[in-house]
Amino acid sequence: MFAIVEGAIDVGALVADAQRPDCGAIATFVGTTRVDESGGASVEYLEYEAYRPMADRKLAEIGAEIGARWDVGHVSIVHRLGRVDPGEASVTIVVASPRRGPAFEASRYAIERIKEVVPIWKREVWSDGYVWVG
Amino acid sequence: MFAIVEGAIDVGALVADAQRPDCGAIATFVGTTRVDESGGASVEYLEYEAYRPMADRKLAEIGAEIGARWDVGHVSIVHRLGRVDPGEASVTIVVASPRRGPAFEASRYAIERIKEVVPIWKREVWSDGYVWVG
Amino acid sequence: MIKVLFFGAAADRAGTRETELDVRDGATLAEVWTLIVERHADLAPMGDTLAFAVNGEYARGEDTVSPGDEVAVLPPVSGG
Amino acid sequence: MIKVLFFGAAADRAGTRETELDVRDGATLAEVWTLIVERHADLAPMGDTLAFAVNGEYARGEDTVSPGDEVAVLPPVSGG
Repeated sequence: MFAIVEGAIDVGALVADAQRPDCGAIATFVGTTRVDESGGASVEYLEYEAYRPMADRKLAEIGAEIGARWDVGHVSIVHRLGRVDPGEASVTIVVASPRRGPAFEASRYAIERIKEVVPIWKREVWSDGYVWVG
Repeated sequence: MFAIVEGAIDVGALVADAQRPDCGAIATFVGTTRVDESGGASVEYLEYEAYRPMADRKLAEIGAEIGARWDVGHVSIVHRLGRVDPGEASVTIVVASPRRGPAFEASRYAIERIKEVVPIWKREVWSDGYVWVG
Repeated sequence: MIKVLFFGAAADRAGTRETELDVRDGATLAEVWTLIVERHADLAPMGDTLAFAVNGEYARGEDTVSPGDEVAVLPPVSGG
Repeated sequence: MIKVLFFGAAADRAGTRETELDVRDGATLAEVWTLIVERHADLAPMGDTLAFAVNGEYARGEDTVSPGDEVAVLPPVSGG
């Protein structure tokens, strides 16, 4: 499943969807809003926007790249748009494979590719304005 | 949280527990019962046993090793005992870190170490008997 | 006419998220960019960092556009 | 007396999960293993693959045991 959503991501449900009798390993990556409070002032939340439907299609393409490169039984990538508060999930990747090596490698590959090719942007929103990241 | 449990593992709850404002990445590994049906006959389920409380302590030691080696905000490892049916989770590892590199590396390290040092054994149960793995 | 979409910091600098541009059939993306900067001068400093898409797929400066195409101006992506 | 615990395939071969053994104070684990095999001969072929724990921590053949200790006979682990 490759999706761009506006609301909270149900990570447990995505992992449950990946559980299959022919796979022994599920590697999951969840990206969450991180706030660096060391400097005093801090980010209040992140806000994401996407160029759709290109972004949706790029997520599915990453899934196809993974399927061509590794022995996987299930891949899902869900990215959230809009406001994402500290600690909340902005992206979730779930890969099931017969063996753990491909599951780990493919989930890592997915997040690196998302950060390279998927037309999604985030801005850090502060109490007095915002800053685009990237 | 480091635990050995007898019933189903709630992966979603473990990930939720790991979500923190000071971390931007959560890497999760779920080991599931895999059935290879290519040969006709197949495993009906796996059954796990442990030497406790040594196994519990070893899980916590792996958590301490991870904390000494990587910048992580949260580590949990839960291993299930008893019968685990195809597709069900036998072990779940959740690592939250400010950055994704340490999260991926530490979650991989945890499963490799579990397979090296934690006194847990599984047997494949077939319709006509069982075989210890390892 | 082609449609031009702006995202992220590029939308802020353009002062809009969407505009239309009259370009000759077969114009290159590089020529389109020149027209865009004429109309939205604040975008000029971003030029080297930007990527472009035509009809939802990445395209390069030498690629051409046709009437009805959708051109997207894409700052460095920062999803994840 | 020491307590001896068997796990996994070792429990099957020993025919029990737990037994007690009378060993001299300061006996090495290697000596304990010899006593175990005398009583549970089917375990002998597993010898090279086994690990041992004393009171819940991995121990080696030259380590010693004392009365009241718990010795665990551990086949190659296969958790995960």
